[in-house]
Amino acid sequence: MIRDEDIMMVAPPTLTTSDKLYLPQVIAGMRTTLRHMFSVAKRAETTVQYPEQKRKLRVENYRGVHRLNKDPDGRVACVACFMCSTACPAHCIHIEAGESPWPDREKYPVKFDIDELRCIYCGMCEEACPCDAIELTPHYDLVGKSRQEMVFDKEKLLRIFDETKDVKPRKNPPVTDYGLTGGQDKAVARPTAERKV
Amino acid sequence: MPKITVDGKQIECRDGVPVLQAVLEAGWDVPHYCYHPGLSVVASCRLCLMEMKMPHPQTKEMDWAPKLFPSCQTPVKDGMEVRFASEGVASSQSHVMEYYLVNHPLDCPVCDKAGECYLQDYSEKFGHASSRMVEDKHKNPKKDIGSKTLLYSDRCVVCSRCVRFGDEVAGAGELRVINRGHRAEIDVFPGVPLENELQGNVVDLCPVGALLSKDFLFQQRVWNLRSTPSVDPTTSAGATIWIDHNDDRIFRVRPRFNEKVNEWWISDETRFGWKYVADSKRLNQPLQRDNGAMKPLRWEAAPELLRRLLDEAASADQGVGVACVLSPMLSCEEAWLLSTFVRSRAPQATLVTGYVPVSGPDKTFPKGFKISAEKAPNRRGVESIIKAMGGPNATFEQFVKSAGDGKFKLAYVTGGYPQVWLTADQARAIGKVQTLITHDLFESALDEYATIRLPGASWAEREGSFMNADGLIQPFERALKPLDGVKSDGQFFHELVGRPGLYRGAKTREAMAEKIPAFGDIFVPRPEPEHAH
Amino acid sequence: MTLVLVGAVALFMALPSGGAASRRLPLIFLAGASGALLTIFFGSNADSFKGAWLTLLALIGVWGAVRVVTHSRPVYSALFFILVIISVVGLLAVLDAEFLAAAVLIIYAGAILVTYSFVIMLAQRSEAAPYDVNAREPFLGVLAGFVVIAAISTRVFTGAPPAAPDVESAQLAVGSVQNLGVQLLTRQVVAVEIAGVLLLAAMVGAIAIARRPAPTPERDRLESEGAL
Amino acid sequence: MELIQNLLANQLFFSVIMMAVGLGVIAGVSAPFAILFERKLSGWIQDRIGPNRVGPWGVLQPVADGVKFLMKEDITPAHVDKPVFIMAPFISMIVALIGFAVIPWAGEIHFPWMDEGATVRTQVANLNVGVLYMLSVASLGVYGVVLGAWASNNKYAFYGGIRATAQMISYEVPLGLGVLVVILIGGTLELDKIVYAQAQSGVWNIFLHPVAFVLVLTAAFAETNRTPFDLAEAEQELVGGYHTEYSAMKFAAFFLAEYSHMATNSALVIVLFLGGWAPLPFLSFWSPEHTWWNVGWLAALIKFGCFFGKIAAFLVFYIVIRWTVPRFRFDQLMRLAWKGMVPLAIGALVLQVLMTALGFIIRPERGFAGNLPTVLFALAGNAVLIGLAMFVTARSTREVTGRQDNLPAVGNRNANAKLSGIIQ
Repeated sequence: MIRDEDIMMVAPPTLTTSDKLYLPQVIAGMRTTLRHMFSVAKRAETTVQYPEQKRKLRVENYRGVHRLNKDPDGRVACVACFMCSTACPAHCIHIEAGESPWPDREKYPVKFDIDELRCIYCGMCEEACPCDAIELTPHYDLVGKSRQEMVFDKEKLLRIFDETKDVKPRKNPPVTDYGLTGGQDKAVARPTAERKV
Repeated sequence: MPKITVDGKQIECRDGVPVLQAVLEAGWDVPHYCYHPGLSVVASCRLCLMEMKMPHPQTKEMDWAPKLFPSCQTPVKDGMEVRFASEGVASSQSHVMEYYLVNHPLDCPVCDKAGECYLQDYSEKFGHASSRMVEDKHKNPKKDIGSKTLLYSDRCVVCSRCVRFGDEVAGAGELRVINRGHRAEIDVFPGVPLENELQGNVVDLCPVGALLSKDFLFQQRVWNLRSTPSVDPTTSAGATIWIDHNDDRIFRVRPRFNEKVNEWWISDETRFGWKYVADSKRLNQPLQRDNGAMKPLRWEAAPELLRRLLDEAASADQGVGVACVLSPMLSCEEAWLLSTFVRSRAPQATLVTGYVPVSGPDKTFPKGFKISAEKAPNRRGVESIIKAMGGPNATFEQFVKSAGDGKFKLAYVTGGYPQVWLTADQARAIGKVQTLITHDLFESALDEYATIRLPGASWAEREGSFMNADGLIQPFERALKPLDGVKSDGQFFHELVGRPGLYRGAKTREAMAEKIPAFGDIFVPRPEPEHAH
Repeated sequence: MTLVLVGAVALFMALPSGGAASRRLPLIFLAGASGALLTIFFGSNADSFKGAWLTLLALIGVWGAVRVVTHSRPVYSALFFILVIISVVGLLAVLDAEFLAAAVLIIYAGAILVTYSFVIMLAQRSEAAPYDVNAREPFLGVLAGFVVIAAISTRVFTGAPPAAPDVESAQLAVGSVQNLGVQLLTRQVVAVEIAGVLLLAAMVGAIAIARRPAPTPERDRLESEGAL
Repeated sequence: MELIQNLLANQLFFSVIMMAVGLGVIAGVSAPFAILFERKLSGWIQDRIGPNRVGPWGVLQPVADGVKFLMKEDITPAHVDKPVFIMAPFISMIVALIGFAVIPWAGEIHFPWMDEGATVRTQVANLNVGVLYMLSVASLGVYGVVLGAWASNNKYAFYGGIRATAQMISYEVPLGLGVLVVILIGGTLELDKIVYAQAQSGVWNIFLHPVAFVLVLTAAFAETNRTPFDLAEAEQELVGGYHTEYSAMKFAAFFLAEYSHMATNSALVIVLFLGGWAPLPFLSFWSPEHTWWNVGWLAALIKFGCFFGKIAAFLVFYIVIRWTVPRFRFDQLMRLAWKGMVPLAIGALVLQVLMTALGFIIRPERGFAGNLPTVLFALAGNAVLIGLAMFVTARSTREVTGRQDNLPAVGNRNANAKLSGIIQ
């Protein structure tokens, strides 16, 4: 909702006579156009012969293929909170949660699929993730021979982490302290067990 | 009706309710954990505190008292004046919220309550953005307290709702608060797990994520669920429920407040009785007997075929040899449409009340909650329709007997029960009917004899209304798309009758009410106040 | 005469009306009649090459004209009108009246009909409206049109041939454009001037009508206060 | 051999050959290569390299494009008006191509085996109303666009069609007036006579009427639907305008039509203002005599080369303009035509009428020097015209912005009161 006080009416620039006659400005514009047309050096500088050469990317914030990060023990860092699939505007993340096999956390993704063809690479999943488990990598040249192939499952996403962790290390330590300062303990007290009252 | 003034606004309230309830009903959002209208009041959570005007001890003039009072424990009195919109109340709320979060693990990402958690909601609305707690959090263990419920003690706010529910409503009292102060936690006695027929309700009652259902655990985040108002299909009590579903899958069933039937509760039978909807053994293909073998039949061709068969059977004798078994699993609308169809072609057809499963006696709990023994939702509805239609009718036993005697040339038998409902003998007797049309959810002993077998839809895939054992007609809505290959019963009967357009429960009910006025009077429970829980 | 009559009856039958069951047959009759008429007309008085062109173009033109009035979709009617224009232009070109041909093409096809089809397309997006499906006054319309055709063709076939061109204009016939210009500015100068004045008046009038300032709140206020 | 010679000597057959070769060259070769050229130049202008994958320097790119167009699925959407939908691109194409019929490519040719004094014209048809023919063909160009737009049954396409109609009708007026100026200079409607006059005197019409030249050039841009006048396709707001629903060969037909149209219109402007095939201005390149330069076939090749070179230069100009001038807004487009170009064109016309009346007439046989007073007078007249235009624009106090009159005053941060008044 735009607030009224945020609306500002901007005055159009006043036109000079040459502006009004239009043609002088066209000629001035053509000079720029022609200058670019004949500047061979600039052309070579701005263009990359793609398959032979590759562009240098800013790996920190380039938004390419996703990966699922692993924690220091090599386990998937995701806790299946569904925040990414909730935030995803393209509805391309499909998660099935389950009880985790590890003692230091409750929940983990049994299935984690991203449809890379449906994805719009907006990075919202990365923003939404509370434990920095999903990240976008600088990998951009992904191809596949079928649609099915482009639906990346958990294994493939973890593999991408292995492939890209040298280029882009897992940036942040886990925000939630699972396993570090002791969150939920997996051990469940049975009703029949002896317990100190 | 007493009138009270809240934040300078005068509201009318019901007699004898606490101020908190009156204010919630008037639309205010007052935070509360321990107060629940169906349970006794303990005033232990200290969140609903309010300011109240009372006579000054010295001057005897009405003035704001310096102390805060729990609004859940103060009954309304005509003319009283209270306020929530004051600095004192707000500061009290935010400090109490801070206390609640001192030991809370803040594991919302993995907590199933996230999204409908009142700890989240209240700290967002009434609490602080940050915590001043620097010490290590005190951590209570996670406990497996029963076959269906898990207790995450560290998330607990010790509101004792579950304890009071066990004592007062379920009458079992397995849960207790043990220890004191910040060590207080909920627990069960050693060797006595939480196992009663209403135990699922403690999960709904819990305002935070401490008590969780094992059945729903990790299945779905609650914000992805859509809730459809429905009516319990497992018993004749007619408890009103919400069906929580997503992507045409039911994930859980919750009670829907109903002042006349089930109040805030449902039994576990209702709560977990939906599983058959997702059963892989459900029928999903109409079949027609062709030279002894069953061949697929197209839904589009079915109405014409049925009409022809019915006309053939009824041509000679006005349809004396035709019977139609109206299952108590059908909604009133569906039963009416089907009987209208049969009677329109065979005026002397016999209408039969379908088999009514009964198990044990009715059970009544301390505060009056009932589990009825009759395990079908709409026996009374079907019976009253048959009565209103007039003409020949029969009970299921009579029908089986006369069918065994070879009285019927054609019978339309509807089932729709989640469990096996026919004995082999009964099936053999019914099998004597020359043209047998069955309409059921699962395979049954009748399949062997059926001429046409139609797959039915479960109640979550249909819409209509059920008349409960007390004669209350309660509508329910469609939650899911029918299984692939299945047509919802109402839609099919709608097409049989030859009505135009799509089947809609409400529309059909209107048409039915013109013929049978009793069905014009439906009951829809009043909604709970927006901010109550 | 007979041919004209046959044509008239056929056109009447071909006009779209409520229960137009078969419109094929009348169209064939119509084509036959007009074809015969035109063959007689052009076949008699020109060398064969030109005559063939004239006949062909005229046939296309007549067919297009019939479809203009018989087609039930206005956009197609407009398209057939364009076809008529183009075939008329072809006729003119074959008859060495190039200037006239070009002018007709520019003015009719290039400007007027574009606007026509534009308006039709804009006004009517859906299927044919009832007033397009049925001819309004089929009988009267056909009668009027064919009386004129009959009169013209009778005159052409039986009347005296036009007077031989006088010497003055024969001298001027060096190029059709020049000839036309001289004719316009000498013999027809009054007509040209009147037409010019009329068009100017029409244009001024159109501008006067179109120039109504856009409503603004400010203007509305002033108007309501009677200040304007 | 004899037969070929005879065929070449006959004007009719020579025209047919011209037509076949011309069509083949223009539709089959020039237009695709113009597209390659455009892509390459566009790349350069944007500091890119352009197509370079197919063949050396990307020269086989048009072939690849052509194959792609042929192989693509030709979709005819279900909701379109089929006959018109299929017809429209080809109307566009035909109209763009038939304009070439009257272009005088290289004067006359006398083949050695011909009779003394006999020549063939390097022109498919020598109409004595050649200029009008070009105009009328140009006026038909709008049909392809409008019919395609209407038949597509798509709102974006339809908007494109609406815009195209209004635009083409509007810009025909200054085009016609500008052409009229040239007609008055030479007193003829025949294109080859206009070229001969310019070649003989060395006074290209651009030196007489630069203003009219600019106007005709601008109108030609508008007639071809090129930027800045490509409102009919405007991909940003209209997706693709009139060809939104077209694919494969039908789209290619529209595409080729656009490029053929560009070539036709450049040819027209060159004939009218830039001396046609004449290699250089100021010098006399033609006389009625029968010399090798005037009628020889080798000279004809050179002349043809000159003409084609000029067309190529024009195409470059088209491309440069495309990346220089942004697309007009519709009201600007209309204002430019009716308030800018039409008055200026009338001014140029009046100037030429004055010149004719005062006896400042070009006499081609006198050469450039002999016609200098006329040229100077015309240039002075044009200067006066430009001065007048500048005076008028400088004097006009009203801002030419197209800002809606009913918006609140500028610089007003609290425009809410007034805005809400408008919204109501």
